[in-house]
Amino acid sequence: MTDVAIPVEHAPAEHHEAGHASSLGLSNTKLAFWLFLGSECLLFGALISTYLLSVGNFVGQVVAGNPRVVSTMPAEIMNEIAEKGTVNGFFDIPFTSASSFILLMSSLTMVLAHKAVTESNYRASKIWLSATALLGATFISGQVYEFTVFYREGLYYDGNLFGSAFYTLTGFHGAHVTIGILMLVALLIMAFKGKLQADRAETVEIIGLYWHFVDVVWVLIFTVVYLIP
Amino acid sequence: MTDDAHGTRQWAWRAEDDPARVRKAMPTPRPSRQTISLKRAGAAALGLLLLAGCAEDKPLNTFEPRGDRADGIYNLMTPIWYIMGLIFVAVIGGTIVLAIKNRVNGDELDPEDLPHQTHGNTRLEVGWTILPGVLLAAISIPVVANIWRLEEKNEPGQLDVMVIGQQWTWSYRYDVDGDGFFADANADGKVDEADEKFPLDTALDPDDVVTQNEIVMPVGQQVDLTITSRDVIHSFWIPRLNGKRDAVPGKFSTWSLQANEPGKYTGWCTEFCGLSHARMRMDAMVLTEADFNTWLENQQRPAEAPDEATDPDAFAGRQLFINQCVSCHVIREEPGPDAIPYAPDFQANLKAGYAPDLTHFATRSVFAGGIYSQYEGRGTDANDDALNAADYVKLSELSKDPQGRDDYRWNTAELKRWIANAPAQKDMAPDDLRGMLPFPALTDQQLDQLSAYLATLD
Amino acid sequence: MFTWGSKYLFGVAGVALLGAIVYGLVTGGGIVGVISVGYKGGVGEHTGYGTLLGVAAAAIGLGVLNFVTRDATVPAGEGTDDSGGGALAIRTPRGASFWGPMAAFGLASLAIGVSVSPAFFILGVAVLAIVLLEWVILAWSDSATGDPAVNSAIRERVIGPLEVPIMASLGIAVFILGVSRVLLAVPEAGSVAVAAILAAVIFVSCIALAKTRVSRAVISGVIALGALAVLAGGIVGAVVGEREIGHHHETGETGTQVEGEGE
Amino acid sequence: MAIIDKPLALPAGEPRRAARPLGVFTRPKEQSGISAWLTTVDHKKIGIMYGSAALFFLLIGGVAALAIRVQLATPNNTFLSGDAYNRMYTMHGTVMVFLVVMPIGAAFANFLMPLQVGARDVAFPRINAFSFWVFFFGGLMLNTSWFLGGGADGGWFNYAPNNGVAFSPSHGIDFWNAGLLIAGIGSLTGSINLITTVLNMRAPGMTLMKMPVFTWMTLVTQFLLLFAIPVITVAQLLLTFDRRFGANFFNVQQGADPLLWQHLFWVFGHPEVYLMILPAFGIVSEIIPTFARKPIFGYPFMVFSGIAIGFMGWGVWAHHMFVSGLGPLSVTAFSVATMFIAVPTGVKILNWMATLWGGKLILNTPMLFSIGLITQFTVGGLSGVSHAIAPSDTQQTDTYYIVAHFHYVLFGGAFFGFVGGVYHWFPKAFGYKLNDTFGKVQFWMMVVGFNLTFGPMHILGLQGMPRRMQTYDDAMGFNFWNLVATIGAFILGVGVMLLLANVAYSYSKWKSAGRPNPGPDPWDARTIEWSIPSPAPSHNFDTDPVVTSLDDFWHRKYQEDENGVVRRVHTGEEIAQPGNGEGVHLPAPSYWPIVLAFGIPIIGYGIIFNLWLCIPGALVVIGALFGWALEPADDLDAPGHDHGHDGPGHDGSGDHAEPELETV
Amino acid sequence: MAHTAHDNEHGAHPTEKQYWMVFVILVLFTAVEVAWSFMGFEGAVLVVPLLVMMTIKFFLVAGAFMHLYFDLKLLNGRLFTWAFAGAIVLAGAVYAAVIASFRFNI
Ligand code: HEA
Ligand code: HEA
Ligand code: HEC
Ligand code: CUA
Ligand SMILES: [Cu+2]
Repeated sequence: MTDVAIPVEHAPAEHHEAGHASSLGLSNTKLAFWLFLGSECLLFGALISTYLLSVGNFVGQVVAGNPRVVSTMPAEIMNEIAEKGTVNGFFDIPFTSASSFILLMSSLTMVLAHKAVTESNYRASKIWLSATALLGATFISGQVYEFTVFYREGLYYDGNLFGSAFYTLTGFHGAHVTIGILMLVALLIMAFKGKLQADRAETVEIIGLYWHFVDVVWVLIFTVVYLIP
Repeated sequence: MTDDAHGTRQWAWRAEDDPARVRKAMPTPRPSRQTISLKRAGAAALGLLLLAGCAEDKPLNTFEPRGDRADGIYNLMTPIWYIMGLIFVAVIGGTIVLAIKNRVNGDELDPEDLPHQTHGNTRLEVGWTILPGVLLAAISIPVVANIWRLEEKNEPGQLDVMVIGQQWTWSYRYDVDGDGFFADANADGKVDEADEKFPLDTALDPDDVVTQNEIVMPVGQQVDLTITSRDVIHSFWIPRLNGKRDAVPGKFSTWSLQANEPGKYTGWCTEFCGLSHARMRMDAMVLTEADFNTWLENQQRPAEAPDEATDPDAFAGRQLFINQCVSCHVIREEPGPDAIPYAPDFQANLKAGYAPDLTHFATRSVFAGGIYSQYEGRGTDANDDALNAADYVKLSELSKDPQGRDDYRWNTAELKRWIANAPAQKDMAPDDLRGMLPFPALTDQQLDQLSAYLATLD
Repeated sequence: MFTWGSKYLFGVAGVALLGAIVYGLVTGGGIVGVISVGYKGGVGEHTGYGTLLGVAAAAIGLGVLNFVTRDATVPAGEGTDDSGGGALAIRTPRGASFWGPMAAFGLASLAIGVSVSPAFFILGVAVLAIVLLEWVILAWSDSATGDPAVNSAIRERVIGPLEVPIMASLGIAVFILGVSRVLLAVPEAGSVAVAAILAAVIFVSCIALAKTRVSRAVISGVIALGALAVLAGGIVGAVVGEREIGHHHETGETGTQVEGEGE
Repeated sequence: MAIIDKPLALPAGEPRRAARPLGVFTRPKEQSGISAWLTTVDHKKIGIMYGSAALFFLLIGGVAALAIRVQLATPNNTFLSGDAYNRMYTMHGTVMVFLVVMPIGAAFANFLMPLQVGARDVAFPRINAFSFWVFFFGGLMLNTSWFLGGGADGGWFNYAPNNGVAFSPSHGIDFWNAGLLIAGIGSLTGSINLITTVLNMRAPGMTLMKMPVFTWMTLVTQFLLLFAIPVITVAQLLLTFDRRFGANFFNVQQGADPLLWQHLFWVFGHPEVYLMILPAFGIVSEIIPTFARKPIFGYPFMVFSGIAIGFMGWGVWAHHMFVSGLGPLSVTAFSVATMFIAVPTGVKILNWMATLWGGKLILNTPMLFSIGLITQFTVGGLSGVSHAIAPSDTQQTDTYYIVAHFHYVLFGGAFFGFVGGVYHWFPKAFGYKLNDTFGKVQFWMMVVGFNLTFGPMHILGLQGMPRRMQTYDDAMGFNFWNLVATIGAFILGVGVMLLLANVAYSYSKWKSAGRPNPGPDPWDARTIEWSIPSPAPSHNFDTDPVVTSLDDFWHRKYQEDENGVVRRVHTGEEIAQPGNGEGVHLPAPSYWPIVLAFGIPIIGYGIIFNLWLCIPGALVVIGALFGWALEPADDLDAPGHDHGHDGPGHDGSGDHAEPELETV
Repeated sequence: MAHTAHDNEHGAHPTEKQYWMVFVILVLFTAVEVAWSFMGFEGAVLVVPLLVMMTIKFFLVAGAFMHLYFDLKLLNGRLFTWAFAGAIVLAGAVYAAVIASFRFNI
């Protein structure tokens, strides 16, 4: 055991820097945000599991011909579900594929925006941020469209298990995207006020983290919900 | 041994105790109650050994197995209880001994006087990581075997019973004709796919049998159960015969019962299921093979309407029943224009979608979720060796025997109280379609008539 | 000098006028008729067109009134401050003037909504409510203290970041509403194309803008055009209505509900 | 996501902000009094508030417990109706778990952990305050259900479909949902905050393996929370959607599987039970070495077994569902997995015993409670292993044997540990010691009361008494032990209350003795929180402590001489910091956390009663968020922080925010 | 405001070109996924490649766009890398087990 001199006297301010700032080399905010995303993983995990189970049960009931499975949906669709044992026929895969590409593009523009900010290329960063927000908004427009179509086709939130599960899962994702867009636009406004300088690159990065996370969740939803029967 | 006060109602009829078994369950001499209360009651593992001692008047005691499944669990656990007891003694004893032995007086402590500063001992610690691991691995072998043993089923075609829980009573459907189904909605008597998948939605197969509250089974024989529920989750548990299994709506879980001796075995719903969870009981009535067959045959018979001339009360009761009760209850008479109409509108009247089938009401020994005795005085004293299993199939007959025992009389008082105002006897929410409605308008005489009618349903 | 108030009113007028023209056009009016207020040619659906035009007219009138009675005397009213320009600058802060057009937009949206689509109506109400709130805060902060510098600081603190999320959500709402109306109006295959093309346009034009050195003015123009296109598209889409979806509204056999299901 | 400018620098107008023209938009400045508590962001004050709130809820949960015991004292008792009884034990379980034991854990984590890692505060002080307030308001909201239509009546795990509107039409379960969802927000933000603090703000030299065991257990606990909270959140949201918006997730009629709820609940619920016990394990691991006067035996094993418990805790949830008809394969897997949790837990127990071994034990109150934990937890743990044996659990589950198990681990384990912790750290928090003799009396009363209450429940359970029974019949043979348990519960209740009595007693003693200071290090303790004055000054450490070893403080007091004999070279007083906070820059208090937290339950009420109510709630929330974002994390005008004296190390950029005190 | 972290990271992040490459790969995978789902395969032939591609996409986005590979390097403690991997596996396993227990019910 070596003796450590205890600096009893008042040593001003120095301690703010250096070793104390961050034991891991990640900033607090970023670390905290990663933790938050970890927690979100479990949230979406639970939602996706719920979706899979609920829709599986729904299909099971339709196939078995449970008279209690109230269907507001057209008979032909119900028959198709009963025959094929999957609800996937209900989806408009070409459209959701387009949505997937849109989100992927927005992820790219997001990293480019961050890159631009770190490189103090503020003109580009504004453009990329706008692009990201607009692409995100396009995605949400698509979701509004999709929901409207499904609703018109008789898939109600309180109608059956499929409706509840579908709207809940994709709705949660959509809400996340919307919050993301809000943050992006907020960033943009800051940028236009000239307040988004390179020293705030981390703010952009963190919002980017969020954005990519939402994208990743869509990657999962797209495959698990839409493509796999 | 018991100092329990005598209650006003009967809750338990026990199988005759087999002294040999009691001894088996009680490896050490039974300590007196003084010792028990003096002990730190937290001495759980030791306390367990005391359980058997107080067991005689404990109808739900898990330490008194009377069937092969319960035996299996009991035999699995006995050595494990001992191991636990040992660990318990070692850890708690050790800690207390260390605390007492190593204590010093804090006020006179010399700060220089330090004990030896060990930081740890890896070998030791690895040791006590591995040792419990090995112990548990060893224990887990018979445990796993037992888990699978509990799932073993009879060959198909033997006695199968569907156990259906609902708020707050149990019903049982017997697959008597052995077609593998418990139900048949179709007039043609054939079972189709939908019946198979949604057996609860359909009426009973005319060849099959339904009863309430008590599952009746032959001695020695394994009865396979299919357990489900009509509303919320319940749990089916007859501790002396087997552990429990939940009745989950929409799910059909399998389970089995087997009893070594005839008698009555008590159980209790053990999954919280709402207001009257505490009053949702069930029993297993184990009969000899012959008695069981008699019982089964009788159950397949339709109910007979009482004769107006010989039994005017019952006849009036039947009319009342048709007026007041058929919106929920079913009594299956020989089909015909005069038969009691099958008119239940279950979905509109009950969330569970079902009220007890009363066709053979008088053959049962309890009613209302097993909290009331149908024949007076049954077991008002828990130590009274009340119901002889052999009498079960003759209950109705015995009750009418003028020379017979007093405690085999029809329990009119309790039944009338129940019909007049069931929610007062048992917490229910009839306004919310859960439970039986009160009938405040029925006069005492009408209640007598209803009771008289129900007594004819043997 | 235009003040906040008259800017706002003129904004209302402009947007209402635009709305009237677009509305007139999509409801079957001829281009000349719409522009000439029905002098030559049809104006489409009368009620909506008339309402919007009325709004525009009222706004113009109020704006003129405001300009004449108030704007002209602003420096005088400021009195206490001898450095008139500075005070004026505080009175009409740079960033706040978009609340005028905003309110105008709200009104227009309300009007469109009355005649076309409840979504636009709700949007309009929301916008107006928000503008009102902002206005109150603005008014309060303008006179919070005697020190104009402090006042402007207060405004910065209270309103500045308040408007960020509000602007953001409104912008998004308009965009989403517009685009989704278009998607719903076109045929099924068309909506895939529309979504894909829209995204591609955004993506490619942003790449182009980022990689080339076009001037600010061009960018502003592009953005303005795009915004207009989305807005107009949305109105058109809403007016045209949704394409026929789920033509089997009567539910089929499986749809019969078992009574008493109400769990 | 704070979008914040640099602190507002007023361009004109002297004296600076004399008129507070911004009203609530200016920083609160109070240093004392009630508003200081309402606006504080000091982790120590927040910790104390967590503790006090938990005590308050303990009274509610305890009164409910006593009501249960009164009802069960005699057979066929009618003290409580069936409905009242169901609400009573549901609220008892819920309140005790979510509003008593969890927040006590949070109290210790908040108060102690930053001190133990040598930090100035937690990473995000305002979020910390928010976490507390949102927990507190959530808890209050849950308890307002008593007046607004009755508490929840579905049991604390609230199984579907009994939790649906069809079977529980009153609003109780809606309150349960809303209250716990809201409190959950607090747990989540709290966990992110505390993990960041542990990982990122340790004192120079404090590597992970030099962290005190308590800090380690806090870290594990917060990770459990971080991952467990979202799962229950989803379950409760689904239930809310079912109940309020007609969704079908648990609608069996529509083919839903009620087991989904059970899985979601227990995937959360089992980690939950470990996150209730681990802080207590941490506390005991600090107390025992201190009063045995030797280091904790096998520090790495203590740490890794804690981590192992945390990990394994995720793989055993279905042991609560052994009889639900999972299927034998699942049962086998979960049964075996559960049994093996005994291994890391056993390591902890045995290592504590090894620490006692050869020690010189000062058996004062904290130590007694620690020993109480070891012994009583072991009883609970052993009964836990007997449930883990699935066939045996088919006989035990949902009987009083389970009730005995979890009260032994929760009360006999966690709660005993916490009370010990209160005695131990009381002087650090309040500047005076609790009376030790009084404490010992309390300990023995609690031991006797506790074992009288819950010991008999083992017997009752194995004799077949189901839990959640409003009443039982005479003939069941449950009378005697139930009466014993009821008597025990009252003794236990008095025992618990003695804690408050002791606080009052010791305070008046201390006051009449002229408020003597107990000194920075009253116990000759080991970790660095004892190297600062008692009570801990608001800035914690005058200078960042530099840590070179585990139990750093102790190693500065005691060192080996040439002969290898450990000698005392300093007393604690000598080397403790004087508590001079001049020039230390602290995060400033703020109104916004409490305002924000206040808005959320309004939305909750809105969802229950009338959706329109959500609008004012949302307005409060949005307003508070803006206010928060607007407010610089730092108040340059706050009194007591003279910035003129910033040393040369400061970057002088005018940006005064400390790197570790972020803007959110 | 955290300059420290930023400085550390500087230069570690991918170049713009790399971002574009990742993007192109993602787009390609998505295209293949969609195409695959229209090929009329059934059962494992359909599902397994889709899941594999999904996983690859997942890690590409997390690794490259979210800088996970770089940030984890930054942490340069193996403990955290393992903890992170462990957490992902655990979360996946927990939900997989939930689903499996419904699906197979044995
Ligand atoms: C602090 C909370 C806490 C803790 C720490 C534990 C710890 C454990 N619990 Fe418990 N448990 C609860 C709280 C807790 N539990 C609650 C609240 C419930 C009921 C919920 C409800 O239904 O309402 C419950 C229910 C519960 C059940 C479900 C019972 C049922 O409903 O049917 C099971 C089943 O396996 C179980 C098992 C265990 C095990 C194996 C441990 C192990 O971690 C214990 C390990 C400890 C030891 C074993 C002792 C020390 C070890 C040694 C001395 C080494 C040597 C030992 C051996 C080799 C055996 N618990
Ligand atoms: C940390 C958790 C915790 C704690 C500390 C306790 C503490 C106590 N619990 Fe609790 N309990 C649970 C968690 C806890 N419980 C849970 C999770 C359940 C399951 C619920 C469910 O099934 O859904 C449960 C269920 C439960 C039951 C079973 C109910 C049933 O299944 O029907 C019983 C029955 O006796 C009980 C009793 C007690 C008692 C007597 C105390 C005592 O220790 C309380 C002591 C404290 C006080 C008494 C308060 C302090 C003093 C005063 C308020 C002043 C007044 C005092 C006097 C006048 C003496 N509890
Ligand atoms: C609203 C529906 C409803 C009506 C009407 C109704 N009952 Fe019931 N009845 C029930 C339900 C549900 C139960 C089971 C309650 C329980 O045990 O918890 C029951 C139980 C009984 C039992 C006990 C059955 C047993 O074996 O446990 C009897 C006897 C009985 N009812 C008689 C009657 C009579 C006589 C009438 C008419 C006067 C009547 N019921 C009207 C719903 C109804
Ligand atoms: Cu049925 Cu409890
Ligand atoms: Cu558990």
